[in-house]
Amino acid sequence: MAKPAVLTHPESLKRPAGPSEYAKDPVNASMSKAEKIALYTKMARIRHFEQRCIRIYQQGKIGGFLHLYVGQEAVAAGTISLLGKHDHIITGYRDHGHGLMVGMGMNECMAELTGRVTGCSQGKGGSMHYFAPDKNYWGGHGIVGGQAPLGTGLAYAVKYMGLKGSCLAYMGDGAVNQGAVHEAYNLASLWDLPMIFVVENNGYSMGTSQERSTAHPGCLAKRAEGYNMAWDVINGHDVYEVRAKTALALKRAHEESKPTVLEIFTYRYFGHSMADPDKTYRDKEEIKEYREKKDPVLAFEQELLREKVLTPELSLQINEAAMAEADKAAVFADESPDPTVADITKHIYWEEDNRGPDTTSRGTIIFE
Amino acid sequence: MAKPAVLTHPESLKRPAGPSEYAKDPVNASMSKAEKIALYTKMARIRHFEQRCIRIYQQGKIGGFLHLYVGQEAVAAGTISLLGKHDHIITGYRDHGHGLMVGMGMNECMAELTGRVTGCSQGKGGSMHYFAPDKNYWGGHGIVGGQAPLGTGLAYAVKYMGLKGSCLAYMGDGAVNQGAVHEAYNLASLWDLPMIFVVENNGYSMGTSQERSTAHPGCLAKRAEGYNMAWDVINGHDVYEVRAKTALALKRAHEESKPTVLEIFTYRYFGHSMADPDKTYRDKEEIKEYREKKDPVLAFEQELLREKVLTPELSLQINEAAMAEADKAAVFADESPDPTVADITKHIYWEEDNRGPDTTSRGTIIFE
Amino acid sequence: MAVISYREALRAAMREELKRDDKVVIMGEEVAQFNGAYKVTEGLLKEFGPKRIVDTPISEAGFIGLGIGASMLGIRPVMELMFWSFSYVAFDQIVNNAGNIRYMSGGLINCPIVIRGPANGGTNVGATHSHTPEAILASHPGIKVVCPATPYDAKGLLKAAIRDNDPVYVMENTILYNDKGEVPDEDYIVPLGVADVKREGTDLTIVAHGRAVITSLKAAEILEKEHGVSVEVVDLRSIRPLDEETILASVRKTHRALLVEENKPFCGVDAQVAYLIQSKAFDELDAPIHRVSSIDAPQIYCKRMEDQQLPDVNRVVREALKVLA
Amino acid sequence: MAVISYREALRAAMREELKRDDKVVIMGEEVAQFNGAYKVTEGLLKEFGPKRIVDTPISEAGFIGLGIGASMLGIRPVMELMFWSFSYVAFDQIVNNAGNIRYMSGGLINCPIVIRGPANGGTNVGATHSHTPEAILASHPGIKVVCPATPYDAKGLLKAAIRDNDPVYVMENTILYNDKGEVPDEDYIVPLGVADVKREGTDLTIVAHGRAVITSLKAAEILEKEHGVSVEVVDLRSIRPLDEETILASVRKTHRALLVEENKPFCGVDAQVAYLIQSKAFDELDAPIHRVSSIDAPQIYCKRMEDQQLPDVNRVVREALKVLA
Ligand SMILES: Cc1ncc(C[n+]2csc(CCOP(=O)(O)OP(=O)(O)O)c2C)c(N)n1
Ligand SMILES: Cc1ncc(C[n+]2csc(CCOP(=O)(O)OP(=O)(O)O)c2C)c(N)n1
Ligand SMILES: [Mg+2]
Ligand SMILES: [Mg+2]
Repeated sequence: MAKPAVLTHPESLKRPAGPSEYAKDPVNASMSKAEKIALYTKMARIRHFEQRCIRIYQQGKIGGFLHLYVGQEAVAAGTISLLGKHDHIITGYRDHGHGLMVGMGMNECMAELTGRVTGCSQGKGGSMHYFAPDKNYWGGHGIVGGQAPLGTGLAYAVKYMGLKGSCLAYMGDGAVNQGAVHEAYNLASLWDLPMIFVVENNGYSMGTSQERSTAHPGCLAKRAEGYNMAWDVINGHDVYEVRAKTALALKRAHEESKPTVLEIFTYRYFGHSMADPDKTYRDKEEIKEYREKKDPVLAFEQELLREKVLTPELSLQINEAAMAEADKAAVFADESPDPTVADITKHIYWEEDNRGPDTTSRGTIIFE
Repeated sequence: MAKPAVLTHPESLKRPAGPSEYAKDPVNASMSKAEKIALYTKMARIRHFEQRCIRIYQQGKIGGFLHLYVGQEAVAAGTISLLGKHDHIITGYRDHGHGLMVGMGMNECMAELTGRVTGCSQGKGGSMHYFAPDKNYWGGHGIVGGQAPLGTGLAYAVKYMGLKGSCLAYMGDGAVNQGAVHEAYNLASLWDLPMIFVVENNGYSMGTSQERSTAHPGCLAKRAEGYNMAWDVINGHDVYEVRAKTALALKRAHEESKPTVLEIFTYRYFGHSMADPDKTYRDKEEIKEYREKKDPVLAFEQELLREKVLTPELSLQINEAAMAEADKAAVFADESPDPTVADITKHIYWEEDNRGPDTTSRGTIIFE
Repeated sequence: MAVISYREALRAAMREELKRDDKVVIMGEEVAQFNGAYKVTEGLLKEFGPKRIVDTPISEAGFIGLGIGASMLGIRPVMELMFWSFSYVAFDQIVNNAGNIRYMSGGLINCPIVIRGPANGGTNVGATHSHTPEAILASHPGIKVVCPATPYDAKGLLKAAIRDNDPVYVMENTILYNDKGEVPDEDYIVPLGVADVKREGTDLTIVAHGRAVITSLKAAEILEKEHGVSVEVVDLRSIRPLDEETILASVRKTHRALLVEENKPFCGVDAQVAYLIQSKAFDELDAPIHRVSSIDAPQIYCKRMEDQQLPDVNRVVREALKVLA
Repeated sequence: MAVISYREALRAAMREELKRDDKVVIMGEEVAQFNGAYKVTEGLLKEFGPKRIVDTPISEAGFIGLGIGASMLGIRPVMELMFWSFSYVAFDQIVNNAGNIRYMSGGLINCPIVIRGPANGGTNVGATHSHTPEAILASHPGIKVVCPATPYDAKGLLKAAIRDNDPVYVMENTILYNDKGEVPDEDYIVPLGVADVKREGTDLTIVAHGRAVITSLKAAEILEKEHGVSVEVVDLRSIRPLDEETILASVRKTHRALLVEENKPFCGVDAQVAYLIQSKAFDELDAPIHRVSSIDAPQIYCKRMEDQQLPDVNRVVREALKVLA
């Protein structure tokens, strides 16, 4: 069997960004000016939030991991901008972008990074573990691939309750080789669940290029065929394309209760995490090319300038506001208190956190 | 995406067995008369061994699981008959047929079932855990799918040592949904290992028909495409076909060091294990049809009678000898001693079993 | 009070909770159409239909992860593991997802999931199918573990588990499935974290859980009759939460303790119980605490030897006499 | 003797064994081209090439299963887990395949595999990345577990592990990677199952393993200087096999014991050690055994609180004074 041409990170992705072919797609054409500006604003906010995080990390205020989303903004932005009341999301540890997109505040996000009690997870989760269940955001998961079955369960619950909804589970290109992902694919297809697996293919899992980690027939999404599941590949540098193709998968989920695998080609500008010296596995040139020619935030800005939705002044204003917001969040994080030693043993068990006359559980549950 | 026609257990498999299309395939045509008779003899021995086990089980001499291979003989027989010095095999818990095929004696196999110290695993493994590493047989594994990565490791070792060999890992149709299998597929293909995954598709995993357990694009083997891996489907009622198609996969392993997934359609006549009342999930009629029209042992007998390799007298003699051998093995098992209480704590650690002046490990390793 | 089997008690618990709460879903391999590998769920598919009683593929990581995900949205899955041994292929889901997500989300999420199934040796199925992971799971804060020994406790603990808003892992024992006992007709639960003094006595405390309770009760009988020793048998029932008070109260009375479990000895539940006793009742002890566990080897297949490997009545009696010496 | 870091000691062990035996293969995520997530394997790819130093996909169950399979045919894989926490997605392989296959085959097979990597909290990475599974793995007969605390022990234990014909799981600690210590230039091993008295003393025995040894040594210093107490610190080094004799000998001398580990308390290694001491040296004890473990919660993210959650010098001193009271 001949090896088919490798489709991942096709050369075409690197061409200078021109006007989007997908601008006229109904889901994009139907957007109001305000909606377009709001979407751009969200992308810019992710970009500036992440860049502000770098400084905090460099100041030594984060000791653990910090995985940045810079370069991948259009993926979270495009997909999440389409979601409704009964659509849920879940992702891996590169989870800031998704959090900001569902509407989490920069303050709670920044404070979580530095382990403050004002953080979204009260300083208990950290960078990899953002959660906002009130906004249908179920985290933030540190074990590669672990979110896939959980997300499939969210889709199952939505269907069980008879709601017209879905779940999107995001993962990286390296994650597709975890057994749990494969088991989730089979369950989602076998049980006709309203599920969308989004493979954010940024070309690398840590220092391993996608070709070194994964045997595939041209692209990763095509594995879906083995489960009789629909799939598509998407240029993740064009937020309009992300929206157009995700909309089809959402329709399949909402109307047919069928799952889809979407592989979205994207790129991360920084190392895997801030701890990654980023010297062994890719050229600085490659990063430069993506940054200069395919940047999803700049591309969308250009698009909106061409559409006359945005003016250079408005764009500047949006970006400055986002930077200012991130600065304020950094101050908020700095000024927020830590959890206390007593807090260490809270939030382990619901029943302990909610003890009342009805609580039946007794005995020692925290040991010394 | 339209659901393709289901290929598994195609109707064609149920047609009365006629002369094999694969008799003229070089790997079959080149067999000597003696080799053909030997192959038939091995299939008959598996059949009679298994049927003798039923009695032992019914006599209450086996308390645990007993998974019979009756109906599936051509799979182990066809594939294993092709193997050479550096070809290894590993399988799940339905492992008697493979054991007899690699040349294990009925005595040690029978004695293992009743937990005797004369058993192949000294009464420590039981029905699900036959081993004969001296015959390249690495077991007998009780955790569904667990053998897939192990087998991939055997193939890796063969390649590492520069030998022209392979590993065949057998699993059921239900096993393909374990994450470990998927991870093994990717590794085998990514690293070009001389590996053959044999899916013995008998239509059911316990009481679950294959359609209820697995989403697939027409057949299970096709999932191989997602890993850029070769695959084939085989009528497992025809030992000649099994040999012909397995030979191609072996060639691919030996000459190109590439993996293959083979899905072999077969059928089990008895319940999942002897504990399965076999009443909820399939018709007695279905079993009858397979038994009468597609029996792999009878089909091969017919084939060899047609080829004048076998005579009815010789066949009778072979079958009687196999039954007598099984009877003797049952007596052997009955008369063999149990392991002792002291044996319980042997064979846990190599270093403890082989203590000598060079042993460096000290301290307490077995606790009270 | 009806006399029913441990199996029937478990089934009754599920039936009642399925009726009480339409968010309860039974899920696992062969639980529906096949009526359960050990027939615990027999008849439930017929009564409740395929939406509530769901057969899964052989994908423990997948379907348990799915159940946990569904539980975050308020579904109350009661998952059957055909054997708790198979938890090892879903260990990440069982520990990290169910056990840690509440913590890592700062209390925003909870997982009201139950996982149940047999966790025992003694059935002649070999090492990979005979794991008893109560200690290793309970060692992770965030997780609750119970091990019922009688039909009454099986029903009451399972019902409590299903209503509990945290992950509760119920470890059953195939050898007990046919054991019969009295079970009230009225609705009741056995709260988690409450041990049960299954037999009162004054000379020696035996602490046990799961089938070791039954073995210990038989041993206590013999010790009474043949050796004139009055033995108190404390059934832990719940491993985490653990009823430390009942254990300590008994030891303060008898001043001697023997700990019996079917687990392997190294870091078993009784290592923790031994530590507890010596730490909180040091001066009360008249003799060192002894333990009886399974002989420390992977589970042997040979049934006769496996019966020796597990704690049996003789071994418990022998060890009890040592503690009393 | 050269003074090198714990990281360099581990690397040196691998280098020497790679040279000594061409069946030794280093395998894991990012071990080759990336030079190791924690740079333990730095330079090995360059020196030994891609056949001996192998990068894997993120498929722990797959590649560890593969390593175990290869080990059955005589390859000696030294597998890196980026974190021991990730063992939870390969738990079946690590326990059932590596730990049980020898037994279930009646001694026909052995698995000379090493799995190594960090198993510790204290690095601000949250609950799922901070598991310390030494107790839960060592509770399975068939498995060996070691936890080096110093560069000397790290090198000697890893070399012994690689030469051992059973599965040996080496649990390192990222916080120790930069710690320096004297390491002989000559070939040596530290045998498994031999504890090390890292400090001699007469009033109190502290038993510890892993980084808790370092913490305990600092506490011993303070106890000596500020409280005039002479503390003996026993470093277990090896969890299974366990050097019971050295523990008992020390307790027989000091009559008081404090057990320190970074594990969570429930059924931790020290529960077993506590049972051992009370069982074999009951009459020698002048006070109940105390334990210091991590505060019993999933690992908290906030670094300042995580430092409190782990046993620190103050807590060890405080608890030691209680044992001495
Ligand atoms: C089970 C498991 N194995 C390994 C890791 C360590 N790890 C964290 S992220 C990562 C790379 C993942 O790459 P990819 O899936 O492509 O996502 P990306 O980082 O590119 O977004 C690895 C190996 C982990 N967290 N979990
Ligand atoms: C991980 C795991 N889950 C469940 C089981 C219980 N179990 C043993 S065999 C089996 C069915 C397997 O069916 P299949 O793979 O089709 O093989 P067959 O029995 O048909 O040969 C199940 C569910 C197990 N042994 N291991
Ligand atoms: Mg990636
Ligand atoms: Mg089958």
